[in-house]
Amino acid sequence: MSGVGDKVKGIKETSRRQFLADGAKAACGAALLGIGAGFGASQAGASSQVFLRPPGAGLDSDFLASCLRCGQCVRACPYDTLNLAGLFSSTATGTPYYQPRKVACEMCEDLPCIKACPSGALDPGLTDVTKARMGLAVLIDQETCLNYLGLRCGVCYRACPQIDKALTLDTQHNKRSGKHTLFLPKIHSEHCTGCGKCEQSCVLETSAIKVLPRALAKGELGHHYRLGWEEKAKKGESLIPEVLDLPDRMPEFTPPFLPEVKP
Amino acid sequence: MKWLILRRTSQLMVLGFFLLGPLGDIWWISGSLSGSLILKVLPLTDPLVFLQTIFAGHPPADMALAGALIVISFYLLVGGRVFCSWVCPVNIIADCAAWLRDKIGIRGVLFFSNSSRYWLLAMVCGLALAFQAAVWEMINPVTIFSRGIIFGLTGAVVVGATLFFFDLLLGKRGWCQICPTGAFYSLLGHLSPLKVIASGREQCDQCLACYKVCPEPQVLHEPLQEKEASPVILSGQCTNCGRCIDVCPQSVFTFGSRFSK
Amino acid sequence: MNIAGVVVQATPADLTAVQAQLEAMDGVEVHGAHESGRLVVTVEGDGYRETSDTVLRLHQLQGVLTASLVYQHSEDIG
Amino acid sequence: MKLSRRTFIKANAVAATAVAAGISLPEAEALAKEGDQDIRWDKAPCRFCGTGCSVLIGTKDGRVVATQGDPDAPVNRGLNCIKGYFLSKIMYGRDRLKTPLLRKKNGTYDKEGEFTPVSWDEALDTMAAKFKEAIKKKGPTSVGMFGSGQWTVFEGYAASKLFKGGLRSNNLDPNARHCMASAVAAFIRTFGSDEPMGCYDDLEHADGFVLWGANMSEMHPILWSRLTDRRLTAPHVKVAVLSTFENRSFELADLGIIFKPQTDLVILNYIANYIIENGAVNTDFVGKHVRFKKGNTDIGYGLRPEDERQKKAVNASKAGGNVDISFAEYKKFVADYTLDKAHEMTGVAKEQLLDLAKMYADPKRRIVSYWTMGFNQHSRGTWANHLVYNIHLLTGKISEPGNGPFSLTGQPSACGTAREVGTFAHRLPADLVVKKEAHRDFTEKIWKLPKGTIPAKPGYHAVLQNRMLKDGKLNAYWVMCNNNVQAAPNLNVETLPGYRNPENFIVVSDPYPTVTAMAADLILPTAMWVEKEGAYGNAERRSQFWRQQVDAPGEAKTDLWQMLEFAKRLKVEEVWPEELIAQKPEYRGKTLYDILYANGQVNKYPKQKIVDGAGNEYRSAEMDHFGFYLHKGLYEEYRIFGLEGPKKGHELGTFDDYHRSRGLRWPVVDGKETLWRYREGYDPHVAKGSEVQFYGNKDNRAKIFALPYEPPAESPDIEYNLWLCTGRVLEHWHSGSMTQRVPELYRAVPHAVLFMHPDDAKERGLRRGMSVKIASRRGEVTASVETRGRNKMPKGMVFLPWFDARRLANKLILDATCPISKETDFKKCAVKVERA
Repeated sequence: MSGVGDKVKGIKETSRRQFLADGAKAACGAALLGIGAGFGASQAGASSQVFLRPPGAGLDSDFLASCLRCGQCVRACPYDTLNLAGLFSSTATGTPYYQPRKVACEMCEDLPCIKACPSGALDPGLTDVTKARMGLAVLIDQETCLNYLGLRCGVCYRACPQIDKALTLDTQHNKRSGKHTLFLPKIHSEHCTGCGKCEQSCVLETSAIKVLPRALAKGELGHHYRLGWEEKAKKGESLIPEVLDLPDRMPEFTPPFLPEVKP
Repeated sequence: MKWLILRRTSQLMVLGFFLLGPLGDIWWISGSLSGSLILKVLPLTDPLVFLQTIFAGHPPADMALAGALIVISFYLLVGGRVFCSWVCPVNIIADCAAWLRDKIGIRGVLFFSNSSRYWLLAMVCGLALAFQAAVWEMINPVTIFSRGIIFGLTGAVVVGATLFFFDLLLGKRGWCQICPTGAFYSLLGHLSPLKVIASGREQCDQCLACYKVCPEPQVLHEPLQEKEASPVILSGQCTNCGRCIDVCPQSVFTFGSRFSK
Repeated sequence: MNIAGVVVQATPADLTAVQAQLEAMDGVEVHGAHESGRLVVTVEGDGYRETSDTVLRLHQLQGVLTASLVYQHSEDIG
Repeated sequence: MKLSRRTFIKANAVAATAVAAGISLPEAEALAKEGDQDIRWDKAPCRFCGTGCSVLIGTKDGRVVATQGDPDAPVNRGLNCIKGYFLSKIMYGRDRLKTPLLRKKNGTYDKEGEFTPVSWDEALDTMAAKFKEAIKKKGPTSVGMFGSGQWTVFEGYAASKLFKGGLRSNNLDPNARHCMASAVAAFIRTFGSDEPMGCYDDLEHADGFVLWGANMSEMHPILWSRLTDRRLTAPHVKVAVLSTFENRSFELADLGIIFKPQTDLVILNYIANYIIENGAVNTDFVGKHVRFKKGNTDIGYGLRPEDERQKKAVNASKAGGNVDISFAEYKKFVADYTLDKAHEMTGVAKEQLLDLAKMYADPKRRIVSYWTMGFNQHSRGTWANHLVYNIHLLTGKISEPGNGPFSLTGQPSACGTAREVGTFAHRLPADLVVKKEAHRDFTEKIWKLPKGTIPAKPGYHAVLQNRMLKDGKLNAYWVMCNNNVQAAPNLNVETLPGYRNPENFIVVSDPYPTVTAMAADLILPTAMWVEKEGAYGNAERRSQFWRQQVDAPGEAKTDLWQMLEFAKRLKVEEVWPEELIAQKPEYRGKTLYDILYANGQVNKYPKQKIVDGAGNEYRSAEMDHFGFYLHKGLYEEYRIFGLEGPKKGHELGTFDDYHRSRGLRWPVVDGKETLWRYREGYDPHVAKGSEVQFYGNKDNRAKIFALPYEPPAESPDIEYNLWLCTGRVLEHWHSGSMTQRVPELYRAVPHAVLFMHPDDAKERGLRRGMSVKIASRRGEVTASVETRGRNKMPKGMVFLPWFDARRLANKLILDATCPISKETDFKKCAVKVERA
């Protein structure tokens, strides 16, 4: 395969000039088509927040480079979670996706979708489904989330396959009722796979918890800042040991009318 | 008619096997023409799609590579564009459109030069390289149409209809003239041993029936008309469809080896 | 029961004429109008079909530029 | 009214359109906002668990269109769990039953016929004929009824009258038998009076909570929210959670204990031993208020008498027998339960056992023990209840704020209806029992019945009813307000055969076509919840009333209507012997309706306008139909039992007061509620200077029972090698007949899955999500395996929720009961699991 030119020598009538003219025409057409397709590609990338990829898909840019659009992962999915994007879908046509509000990923331990993928677009190195990062759940609306309103819902929490790891309930005193607790769902990105069971199970008309692509969902701490308490815990002692601290002077006897001060 | 019937049977059988799974829950083959697995063992990969992923910077995976090599080897053996005439479902549309076009006498408005398809092929690879994504697959009507049928997506109807009217109104077998998938297989076809041979060209009475039915009539000229040239239709653009064998009243054409004299 | 809210944009010059035409139609009520030519209209009907037919007819009126459906409610009563 | 709905929607349409057009139409906006204003709001208790949350019902155009938690309700302060959030939707499932359905072939009743719509007259006539036929052939013990802790107080009371006073059959039992019977038995045996001494205010006063087989986090969500708040706002508070597997309540546990099934009995005795050994006995309290008993042992498992396990048990027929013992003897009895032995038998770490014992022993720590089905559904359920009372009695931690044993109820009116109005086979209203002549006499007097009307022998309890149906001894049977085919143990062998026994006629009243309804011969479409006037009593003795908010759909009728109309079809001569009628010749020729309901007492209150504080008017379907205020009449007659009956401490407030209040905790005396019973100052019945009086017993003393550990009826073996525990999930209530019809709740938890330890799954070649067959000696069901998620199972144990009608967990359950309370052990049986 040394070049296109060699391979077309069969067309004898075509003069060199004619060939170049054809080439120019074809190139213009190709360029036009290409611009369209490229635009489509960037569009697909931009609106992918509603489309989640199967486990092991990695970044969408990599995925669009590697996916053959063969649909074998879709066929392998035992729960009909995965679909192939259609022609008018806002994600690249022929690529697999799922929408957790409809059918969430069941996180099969044996990862049949990855096993079915011939191209490596779904990373065969991913063998533990809990390490999959298909997206990140975000409690997107605290105003309607029943837990924030004080109701005892927690449906998302109990639906989470990584319960107590990816999704925990923070407890907080309910000031309004005075005697109840707010059980507030909190997502932990180091464990959340983005399977979307939370979004699927949310009992609201529109889910208050949604799975977003990680790039959209995740904040990033300034690279200069460290968390003092974590650093201390890591080291097991203060980062600056041997610091002088003088005792506070206290009265030897605390009169009963003064509150006792604990040093 | 023999080869035409065989060809249609082959095209429909390929689709039929793919549909056995979703419709009959018999999973002899899963996936689509872009990539599939037969009997859970044998991988097949569309080599052009595979090539795009390589250009897009994705290191080849064993399975996909094996699938592509199997497909390439097969078509090297039986003729590259055998895919076009024996497998590709777009061919059915193209044939229908061409037939209707002749029937109602529509004259084409678009003519593509034979080199267009190679330029487009180059562009497909270039796009993958430039955008680092299999960009062509977003609009590739061949894969969209076949996948659409197999997965029951509405896109199949839209693409199918578009191709049909494109071929009907704008240019005879217009799409197949420029299809990069066809172009890719044409390249393979240059090397394949199985060829159509105008072995009886002495009997040719210039009725032009073969030109009329041939999807790539430019390939016929040299072997048929130029006595000093080989009677073997060597061009990779020949799809080995066998229509010329079917229609020639003088039985000029036969299938044979490119090395036959 | 089916109720639709429609914004009708008339050419300002025809505003009064359009309003009169609208008011003459069955199940159509005009709730407000603005000199720019916009009218707030509700269309009521028993069935979905009937309501949508009426909404479509709004387009055909002399002096109407567009009619856009902004609210739609339907429910079974009784 | 329809016009106003139309106007409202139109106003919304105008407002939305005006916004889009950029035109300001202030009137329309105001009108649209006012839309909510023609919603009528009134109060009602939630109809799910026993917590008794109060909700406000928004009604418009004869339909409940909105609900909200009542922000002023003391229990829930405007909050609900997720089931309560969807309360209004339970009435509007698509398959509501709207007409009576009778099995017919060729136009006549046939046991093997198809369900055919019939008129109420035909339905009730057929039914009355079948009941009369049974009584004529085999006497009153051949008829019976299975009722409910979801019945309203009025319904339970009317049923009690109908069967015990009218049909003269004590074969009336509620589904609370599956739920609360063990708590009931132990309350009565220990304190001489049913129901907890404390109340929910304990939640804000305790320094420690111990959950014994109660997954409050899921089953009593709003109480759990309060318990958690106490733990959060008072850091010294400790929470111990005991279970046979790790459930959601372990989230909060300072001390989370997983013990081997059945060995809770060991832990409880160990704690008693620790308290005695370490001098933590409140000797003053024990000396004044407690006495000691030793209960019979080897009491069998409530199985059929032919069962080997039953034949072997020495005291199978004397399960409740006991003798007096001294403290010294009790001390010696529990001395056997050492830390080493407890650790060995229970599999619980010694430090954990010690920590738990110390919590109880610490005199400064106020402790509430909570339990539900882990204790009650137990082949030694009554014992387990006794053993926790023992601990509270030994330490005197009882009947005061923050201290006490508290049995939580699973049903909205397990207390108010099932227990208080006497729907159990052995009970009469207000803690009276059929066995005692004085109690029967009193009841007959109030009910204006001749002496001897009420039989002295307790009727068939829930499990026995099914056995008797199967054996053909119970032939006309009415199931109302429950789904027993999905609940009762050993479905295939002991329950379904009785329903389909050709000798029997089975009637099921239900709003929906449950599996029980489908197993019946006659289905009566029934009004539910706020489609009728009602009253529930929650776990803290709080009775809450509500008014009828909407009408039932189609021809559906209330349970009360059904019972009274049925009674109209029974002539006294057809059901009573001549000698009884001879005592009251004025009853001759009358119907049971006349005798029981139109008795001058129940029909005392004429038709009246029912109006709330805001002036809204309400309907009472029964008042319209029968011509008098039935609910008020039934209630005021029932109230006499509490005011004048032989058992004190059951005083209830007036009918009108309850309708005005957000519920009152009985005894209601001198216009005051009672928060802690038996304690001077809190309880009006405790004499001055006595501190504590357990006045349910004649000597005012509570009883401590010496009771040992005994093994369960069935344990895993080589073939059936796993423990099965059944239970609930937060999202669904009981058999799911209501919550599974709420689309959102269905989506949240569509199927019951089998929770299993990952290693157990792996050993059997199973993966998460795989479909498996769970088989016991009695039947099998198919479900998919879950190795992750809300319940973490220990090895050797699996958990299957029972809400899913497609996976009838009760097929697997052995019909072994606590021999004293007759409550089935739904928490333990042996199963095997293999790939389906």
